[in-house]
Amino acid sequence: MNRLVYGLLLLISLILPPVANLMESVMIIHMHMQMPMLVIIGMIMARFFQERYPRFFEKWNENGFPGIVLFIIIVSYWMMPRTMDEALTSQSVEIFKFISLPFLAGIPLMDSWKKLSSIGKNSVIIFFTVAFIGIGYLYINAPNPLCNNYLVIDQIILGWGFLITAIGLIIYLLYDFFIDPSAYEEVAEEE
Amino acid sequence: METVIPQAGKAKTVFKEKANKVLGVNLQDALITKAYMSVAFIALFLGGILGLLQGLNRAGLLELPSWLNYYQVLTAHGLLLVVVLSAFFMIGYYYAGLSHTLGGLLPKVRKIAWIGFWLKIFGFVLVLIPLLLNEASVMYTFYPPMAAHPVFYFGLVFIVLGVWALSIGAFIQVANWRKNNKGKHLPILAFFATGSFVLLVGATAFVAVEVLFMIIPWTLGWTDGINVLLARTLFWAFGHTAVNIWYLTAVSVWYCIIPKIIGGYRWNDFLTRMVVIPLVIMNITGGFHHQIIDPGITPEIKFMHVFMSLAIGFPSLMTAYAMFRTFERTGRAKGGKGAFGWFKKLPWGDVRFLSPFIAMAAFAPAGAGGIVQSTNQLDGVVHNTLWIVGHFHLTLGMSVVMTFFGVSYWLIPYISKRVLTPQMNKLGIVQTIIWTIAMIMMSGAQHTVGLLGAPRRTSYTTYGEFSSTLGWDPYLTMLGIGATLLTIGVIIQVYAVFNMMFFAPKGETEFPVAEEEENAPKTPYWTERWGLWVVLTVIVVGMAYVIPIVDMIVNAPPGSPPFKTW
Amino acid sequence: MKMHLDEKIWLGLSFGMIMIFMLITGYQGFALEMGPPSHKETIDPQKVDQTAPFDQPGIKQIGENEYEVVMTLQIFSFNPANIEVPAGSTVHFTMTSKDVVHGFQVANTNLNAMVMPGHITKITQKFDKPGKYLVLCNEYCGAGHQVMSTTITVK
Amino acid sequence: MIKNKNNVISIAIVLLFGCVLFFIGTDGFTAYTAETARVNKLIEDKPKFPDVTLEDSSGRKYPISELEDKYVLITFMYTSCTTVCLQLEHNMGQVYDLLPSKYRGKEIVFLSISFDPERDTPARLNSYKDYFNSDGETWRMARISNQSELDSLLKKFGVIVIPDGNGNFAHNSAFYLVDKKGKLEDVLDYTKVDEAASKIVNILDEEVGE
Repeated sequence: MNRLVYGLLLLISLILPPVANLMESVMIIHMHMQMPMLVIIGMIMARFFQERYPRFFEKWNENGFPGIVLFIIIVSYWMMPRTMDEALTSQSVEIFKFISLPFLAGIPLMDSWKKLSSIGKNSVIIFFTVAFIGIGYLYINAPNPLCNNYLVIDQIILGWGFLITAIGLIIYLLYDFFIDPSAYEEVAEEE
Repeated sequence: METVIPQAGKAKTVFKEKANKVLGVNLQDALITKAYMSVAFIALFLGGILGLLQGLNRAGLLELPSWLNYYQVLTAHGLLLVVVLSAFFMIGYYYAGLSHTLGGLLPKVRKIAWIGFWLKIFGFVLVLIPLLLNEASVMYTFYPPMAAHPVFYFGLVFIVLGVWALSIGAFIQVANWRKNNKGKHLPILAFFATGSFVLLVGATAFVAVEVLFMIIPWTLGWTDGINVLLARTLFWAFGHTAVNIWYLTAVSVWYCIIPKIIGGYRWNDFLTRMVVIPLVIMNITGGFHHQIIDPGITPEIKFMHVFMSLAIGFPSLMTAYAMFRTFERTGRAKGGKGAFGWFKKLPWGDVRFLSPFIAMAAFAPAGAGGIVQSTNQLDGVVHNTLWIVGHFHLTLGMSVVMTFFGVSYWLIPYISKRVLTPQMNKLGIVQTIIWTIAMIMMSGAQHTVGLLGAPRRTSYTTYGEFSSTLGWDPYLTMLGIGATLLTIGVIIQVYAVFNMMFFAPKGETEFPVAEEEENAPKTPYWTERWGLWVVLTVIVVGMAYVIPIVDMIVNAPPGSPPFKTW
Repeated sequence: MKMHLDEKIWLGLSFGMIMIFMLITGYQGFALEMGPPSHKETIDPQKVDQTAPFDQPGIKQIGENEYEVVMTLQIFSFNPANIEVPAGSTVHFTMTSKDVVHGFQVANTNLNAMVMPGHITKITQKFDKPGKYLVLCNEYCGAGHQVMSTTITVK
Repeated sequence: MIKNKNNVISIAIVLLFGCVLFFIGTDGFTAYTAETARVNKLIEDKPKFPDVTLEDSSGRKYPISELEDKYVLITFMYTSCTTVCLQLEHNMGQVYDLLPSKYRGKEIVFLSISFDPERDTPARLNSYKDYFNSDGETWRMARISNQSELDSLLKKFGVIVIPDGNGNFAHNSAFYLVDKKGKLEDVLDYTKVDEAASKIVNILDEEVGE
């Protein structure tokens, strides 16, 4: 219950017009801060829904695969240049953003992640690494502005933001590939 | 007073330790630390003497001879104390710690440590040659478009290479230990060392990019102009972090060593690690506050970086609490009664405690000053005045260096298989008192006169007998007196170090790492996931720097040619 | 993980203090426009003398009690030097450097800005109290750094 | 097995949802950027040119209706622009040259509209037009001094103009072809000069031929 309340409070504080407008005024903050925060809010609230509707998650997301596909779909959708623009100009798209990212991306991610095998996890990370590199390249080198509501420089900045995130993910993948955690840790005890 | 020489009765705990601890220090590893400590304290001596020249000049008491430029002296003072003393001490200390807590250095790590040592020494020689020829009086910040002789920058490259070698050595050592000790937590001192070396690599990466890709091609004439603002930004991403690494090193002493010296237990292991992790993740982004009044950066970005800088204050405040709580517990365990009775029970006569304690106490005003400087509007008042100099003499000259001094009174005997005699302890106390008084005088004067507007990095001047600058004179004189006292402190300290290294009575000295309390709660294992912390650091740094740096590159003015203005 | 109540209070206060600092800084910086000088315009650092407005450095009255000072900084001087303004006037400084990085600081005021080659720095100050103010360079710029100064006389 | 079946079903639902989402979000996989979507919508909607008063490079003031009965090829620009607008106007000039001279001025008028009326005075527009060899008659450059009229035009034609705070604007660029009745006929890619020219020639040929 607590988690639901915290999540909703955070969600509301992000939806508040001054906060939302401020975050959306800078392209990279819109995509790399506001959107991930919305997903994280979903992840915070996930435990509540898992406890409340255990059968639902057990039945429909048994191996975690449907959930992660849903997560990928939603996040890919919001990585399109167009949706960024429309979130600014169209009220309904904006509302869809505030609903879809926490509830259709954050919650399924939290529920699926633990169910996935390490290969599954790494494939998801590889997918996003490749996607980030591609999108980053696109944003940096696009001859025309891809977004009508942002300056070209904002777009280049976002492109580099994607590339840096991709570099972070690559470091993680390399670390994961070359360093076998079982050589270093007996059992990863989660609290 | 706690006795300083470890007594036979205390050896009981030592028996339980691993073999190398019983046998004392590994001599081959000790040699590494000895080499680093010797360089560090020689640098302290030289840097201290240069500091005296400066202080006296600034006080208007001494005119430098014509062959010695004030700014040359200042550059050397900064490099010797901020780069050589701190870095060499830190590496010597951590390598001794790794050797002690991880069961001796691996042969290849030992080799790497020596390669790193000679790379750094070679680098410093390269830096020193143009400096002595007055071809590199550019300060340790070397802001372009002021350009030193290219050899100066080549030297910096070798220093960075040395740092990387040493970091890799430390990582290999830690990885090897973890492989052989599955499921165990990295010993706390090694945990601090890992964090510090991760930060060191991250920080030097920025200066490496600046020097390798911007400055060297430019001073060699391969490129016409340099992006002045970008170079500054890259420098401060390194410069501020470097200083914080020395601070993190001091913090490791406070958490791991001091409780043992006062005869208590370590602070909650989990919370300690939770101080190290955010300090690593959020540190590099703090460097931006050095550019608060620079043009070409939007107020929004500056404001974001105020937050990033102040965020580092949070783990520091956690540390302040942890330290005093540890003191209080230990004092009470020893029979201290009442609200402040425990305070009296602390071993005030032990230099190994007194010096780091004063260092910690100094961090209170030093940290408060730091918050002032990293806050947009307040920085406008003190930016580039002597206030700043006062600030880092409090943080580095007291908080960090006094902790290091305190360490030297057990680390040097430990690596030399000698003991700290009561006489030496007394000398150390005297040194600590002199240093404290001198630093308070000097940095107090610097803070005050900085508020009155006296600029930093300026030789003695009255700006044509300008009336208000004459009001600065009493403070500048006080600064000069402080500098003189400090030189006495330096001489005592350097004497103490080399005496303990070569002449003190033979014997065994322990490496005092405190234990956890017996019923201490278990630390979650995820704190060990260094891969994750590194990735988080990369992403946080990336997000903080991507906006301004892309802006600086895309909207850059035509580049500036090199200038030699001295 | 267990925390003592007093530790929680301490950390709460610490966090609150940082937040209050942020709020005050943000309010002063954005609402009261007291933020640090952050002008974004750039200039070719090698063509300062040919580029307006720096081709004609000097002081110009732009309104009642309002002045604009266009200033170049170079080793080791300010141009124009020895500025005079009447008391109560607001002065807008527009500055750039012709060589290395300089500082522009006026003792006993809050005027303090970095002046960098390639960038244009703008900063504004109201001078109420008559007197002679010391202008000095506070960023090390070379052998004559200590003599780089001038004055602003408020009459 | 039953559980597995559920998984398959839920994956199918999720994928279906994804397809629908992307289908709607990209107007049936045609528009991945808001700019394409905007252009597609404009071509479909064919909005009518609103009533505005132009002030051209020779200082003449007239309502847009003066250009009725002619096709008008329009660009939106500002003269302080150092990037896209130069290219845009240069390409406009190329289209101008590619058209048969018999159409110019009679069947079609070229019009460059500035959305920076404050700085783009008639005098400034006059000197700007000379860079591109515009004659000021068959290819006019004009500003719309009335801000609310300008805003309504920009809004109607979906032109987005964002000032960057340093005297420059970020804006989208295209050729807008308005027909004789003042309705938007087509939006052409300004980077493809030949394509735009042949399209216009076709339209005009058809018009005249009949």
